[in-house]
Amino acid sequence: MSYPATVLDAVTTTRGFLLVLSIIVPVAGVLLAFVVGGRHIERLAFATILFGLAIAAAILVALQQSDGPLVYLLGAWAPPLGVALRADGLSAVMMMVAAVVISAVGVFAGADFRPAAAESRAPFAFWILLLGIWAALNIVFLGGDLFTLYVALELVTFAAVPLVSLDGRAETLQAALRYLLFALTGSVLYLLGTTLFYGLYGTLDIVLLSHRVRAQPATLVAAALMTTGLLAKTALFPLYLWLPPAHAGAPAAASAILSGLVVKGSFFILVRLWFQVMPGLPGFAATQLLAALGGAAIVFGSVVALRQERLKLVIAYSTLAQIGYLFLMFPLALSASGQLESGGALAGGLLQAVSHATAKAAMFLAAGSIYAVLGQDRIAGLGGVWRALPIAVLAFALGGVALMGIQPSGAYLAKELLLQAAAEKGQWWWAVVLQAGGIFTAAYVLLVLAHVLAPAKAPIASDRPALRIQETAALALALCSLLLGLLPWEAYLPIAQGIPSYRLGPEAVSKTLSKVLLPILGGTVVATLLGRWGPPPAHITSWKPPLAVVDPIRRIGLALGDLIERSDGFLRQWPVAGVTLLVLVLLFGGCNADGLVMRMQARPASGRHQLFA
Amino acid sequence: MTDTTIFGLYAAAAVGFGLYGLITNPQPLRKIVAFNLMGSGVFLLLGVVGRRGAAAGFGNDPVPQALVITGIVVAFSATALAVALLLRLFQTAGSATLRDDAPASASINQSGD
Amino acid sequence: MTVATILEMVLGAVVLGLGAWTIAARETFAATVGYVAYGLLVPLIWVRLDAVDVALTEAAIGGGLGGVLLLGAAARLRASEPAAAAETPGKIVRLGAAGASVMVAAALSAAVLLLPDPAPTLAPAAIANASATGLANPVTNVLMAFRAMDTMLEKVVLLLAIVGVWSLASDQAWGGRPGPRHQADPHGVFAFLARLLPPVGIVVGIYMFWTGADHPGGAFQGGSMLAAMWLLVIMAGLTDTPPASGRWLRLVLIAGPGVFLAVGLGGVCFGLAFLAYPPTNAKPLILGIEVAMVLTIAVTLGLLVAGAPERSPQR
Amino acid sequence: MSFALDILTIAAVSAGAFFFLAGTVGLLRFPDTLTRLHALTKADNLGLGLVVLGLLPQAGSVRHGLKLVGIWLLVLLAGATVSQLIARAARQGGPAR
Repeated sequence: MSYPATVLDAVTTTRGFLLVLSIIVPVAGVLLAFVVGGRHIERLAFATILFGLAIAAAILVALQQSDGPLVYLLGAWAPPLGVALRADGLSAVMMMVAAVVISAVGVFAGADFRPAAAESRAPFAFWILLLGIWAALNIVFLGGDLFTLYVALELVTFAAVPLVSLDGRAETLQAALRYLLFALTGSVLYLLGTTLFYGLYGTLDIVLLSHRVRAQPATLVAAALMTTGLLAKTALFPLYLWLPPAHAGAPAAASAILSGLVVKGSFFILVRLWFQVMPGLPGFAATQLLAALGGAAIVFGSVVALRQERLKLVIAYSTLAQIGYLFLMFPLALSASGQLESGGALAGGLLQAVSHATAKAAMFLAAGSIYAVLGQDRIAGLGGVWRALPIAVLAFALGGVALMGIQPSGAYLAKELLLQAAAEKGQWWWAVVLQAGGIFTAAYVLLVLAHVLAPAKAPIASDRPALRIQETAALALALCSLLLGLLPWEAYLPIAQGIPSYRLGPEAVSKTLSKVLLPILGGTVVATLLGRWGPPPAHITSWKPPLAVVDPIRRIGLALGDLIERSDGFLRQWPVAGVTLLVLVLLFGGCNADGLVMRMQARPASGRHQLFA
Repeated sequence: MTDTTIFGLYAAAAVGFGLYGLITNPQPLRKIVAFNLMGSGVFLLLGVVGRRGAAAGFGNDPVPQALVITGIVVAFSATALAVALLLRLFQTAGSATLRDDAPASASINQSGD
Repeated sequence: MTVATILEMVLGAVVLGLGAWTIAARETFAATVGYVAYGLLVPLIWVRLDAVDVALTEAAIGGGLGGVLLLGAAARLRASEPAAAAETPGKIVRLGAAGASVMVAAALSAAVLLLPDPAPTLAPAAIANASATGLANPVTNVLMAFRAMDTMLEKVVLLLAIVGVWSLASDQAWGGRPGPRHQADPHGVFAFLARLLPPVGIVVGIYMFWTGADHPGGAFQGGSMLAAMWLLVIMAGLTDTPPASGRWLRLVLIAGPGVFLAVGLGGVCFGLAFLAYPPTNAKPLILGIEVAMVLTIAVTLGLLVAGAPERSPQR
Repeated sequence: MSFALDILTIAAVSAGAFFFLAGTVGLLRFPDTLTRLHALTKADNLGLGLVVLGLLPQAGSVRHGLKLVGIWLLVLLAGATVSQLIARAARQGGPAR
């Protein structure tokens, strides 16, 4: 009954139905929640979350037992006519992370969005949109067809935008509108590229495309359009105008989802595009450009984060920096002819995404707990808060430590893998950026912690007591991120050599110590130089001599910070961001064209195999 | 140059107009109109791709046609959501602009909850 | 160069001119009027491209309902115009934007000119498998069978758009009636039209849906026709939008995706696959889904145009 | 017979096209809303009516012919109503176009 298959994997594998379940369970949850509404919506959402968590775990198990990706042909129609769902190691890992983060956020939000006797607006919208985002993300991770991925991307956006403006204040409405319009621009560019791919190759199926795509000028245009569109949705520097106000203005639970998961959706499609749809296409210049934007994002995001006065904005700008970190893997993983060369770098990039998802969600949830108790989140006013909310502060700190890349966190493992790849390829400059990223992260985490651990200026006048369950949800996520490095990733990610081991010994201890000390010491220095500090307490006279030494350097640092903050304001203007977007389209087209000429002479062998175990 | 290609060039031009309007028009509703123009350009391009693939007695490959129909509905949903956001923003703030002059830290600090 | 080619060039030029006008016009209201005209002419291009299904959809949703939505918003936003006009970016930015847009459009044009000849196509594959559904309209086959997942997800998109729009209500108005209450002279000419046209429009809408199995048409086209009739009656003040809290309304809004999901799972139960139809019953099953979808689409589109709940259900 | 019908078609459609042209020129050139409406209705009613009349002999079947007439009637109805509404809005000092 089905169209004659042209690819080997065009059959539904056993347990492929799990993939369908992972999508239709949250979809069914959305539909039911919409009808039931009222008081039961929260319980319904919890049931769906439990079910979904189990499915994600089952997929992880099933994938380990199968000797290739899980495949499901929808309606038994094989591509190119039909649409396939595929789960490889990358998708399974991302799905599990999404399930974990959504579960934790669900627990956290259970307290904030508990419907009263009658149905009320915010809980109704929140729970439905949460399940909607989940369904959409699962499609993003599993979809094997570029157009299905487009619909999934739009679903993510439509579910994410109303979450931003859930509290209905004018600022958040504006942030949501900016986000929606910019994301829509990105998706139109993506759809344009998809159109060209269909016109060129007569299919939108990722596996089929990976066999058919050739380095042609029209393909380059398509790739440039799609890449830039996805970057706009991922908010890579300099296309981030919508991110800080949206992520910082949303309710804490929503911020955690937006920062932790939503931006990873478009990032994941970008990975699929560069590594699977068009292997052999991206040239050296294009990968360097992508990572250079990432490096700029790290510097920009971190410096601006250091200068924020509000905790949620620090975390939002930190997201900007961490998104940059995700893109450092491209030049390290891809060879000069655009083929996957270092699976370790790819694994490192994915691991970074996973660690950031958990750690950042934890930090936003912790900040939400603090905000709820204090009624504000000015950093200068956070003194003594650790007494009132010890668990939330611990969660924030652990999340920060995990992000810095300290053992045994996932970010540590990611950094090691990327450093290894950089050393192998001789691209030492990315190693510098990688280390600098850790130092910058340490800087803003330490800056916040220094304020949090300072003595209270005034007793905390609390509107409401801290909710232990909310703090615990944040802590659980932070611990997750911190312990990620201990998990057996080889089963799912293309890690060739064994993961750097954790055996104890004098040498290992000293090595570990140096790896811990570098970011922390560096971070302290950076935070001192670039951070915003109030005047030192007058009664501590011992501060004066060191201050006299530091002061001139600090002034330079502040001037630099001012400059970067001003350029931040410039880049966040709509017309500027729009022009930048188009310039990036042209740049990516140009960079790839550069590689095209090279490859015209030496066309790569047709070794376009399945990249992912 | 066939007549189908002519429509393809028109579609590319519509995308260009839409991009320009989306970037330079300060009024959000105009941006939404520009987005729709751009979207219609993309859909036309899909139609041209389908028309080029006319075969087996069809004047137009049915697969791109189906994609366009799905795309139109998605674009309409996007327009409706954007318009609703814009109207609500106007109602709440008394102005409808995307301009964000104030530093980010100042723009969100007066929170009500 | 044939007469047809010249006709197409002129048609394209007029459409493109209108498109440019929507960007260049000074007044927002004028620009939206231009967009409505654009939206009504684009379907002619679609007919020339031999895509009548799309032409119908584009006319109904793109030009018609989209136009109503934008015009209504433009009228309500008129007061915001001067403030926004003051924010027009400077000449350098506009020049930069123009240059970059032109270059991107040029790259796109080059890509269009470089598309391969003969073009790849799935039309033969679609024909070869049409017997599995028993429907003669290939586009409906793609939408309901080969790419059924996209269609189902797009119904979820519509539902999430409704949730998003409703989430913009004020807390007091939650569950209330969407949009402003329209007042019109009950004996006026508009009310007359709203009484005379809907019976015809409903018949046409159902016909468009029914004929979609074998001829151009289908659930989207028919559904948007029904939505237009409903909006006409609402705007003439003859009826009001239903309260958003209504159980029946909610059921109708999820009927389309719900039935789709149920039939899809039915395919699994019969040992086929998710979203597969048993060959003997494919046509009735697909029509069943489409009946639910027409209802859902009509109500969803109507409510999306109406906007967020604004008035408590009692009033 | 068919030759005579073709002549009728050509004549009627050309006349219809003329009214469309005149209506469009009027829409663009006339000074205020009411006169513009006056020009527009010529295109709607007469122009489209003549085009439909010209196409009737080519319709092939009675069903198609009825569809054509149906289109004309619907446009008449919509056009008349909308013109009324615009005219009223113009008189009450609404959007001057």
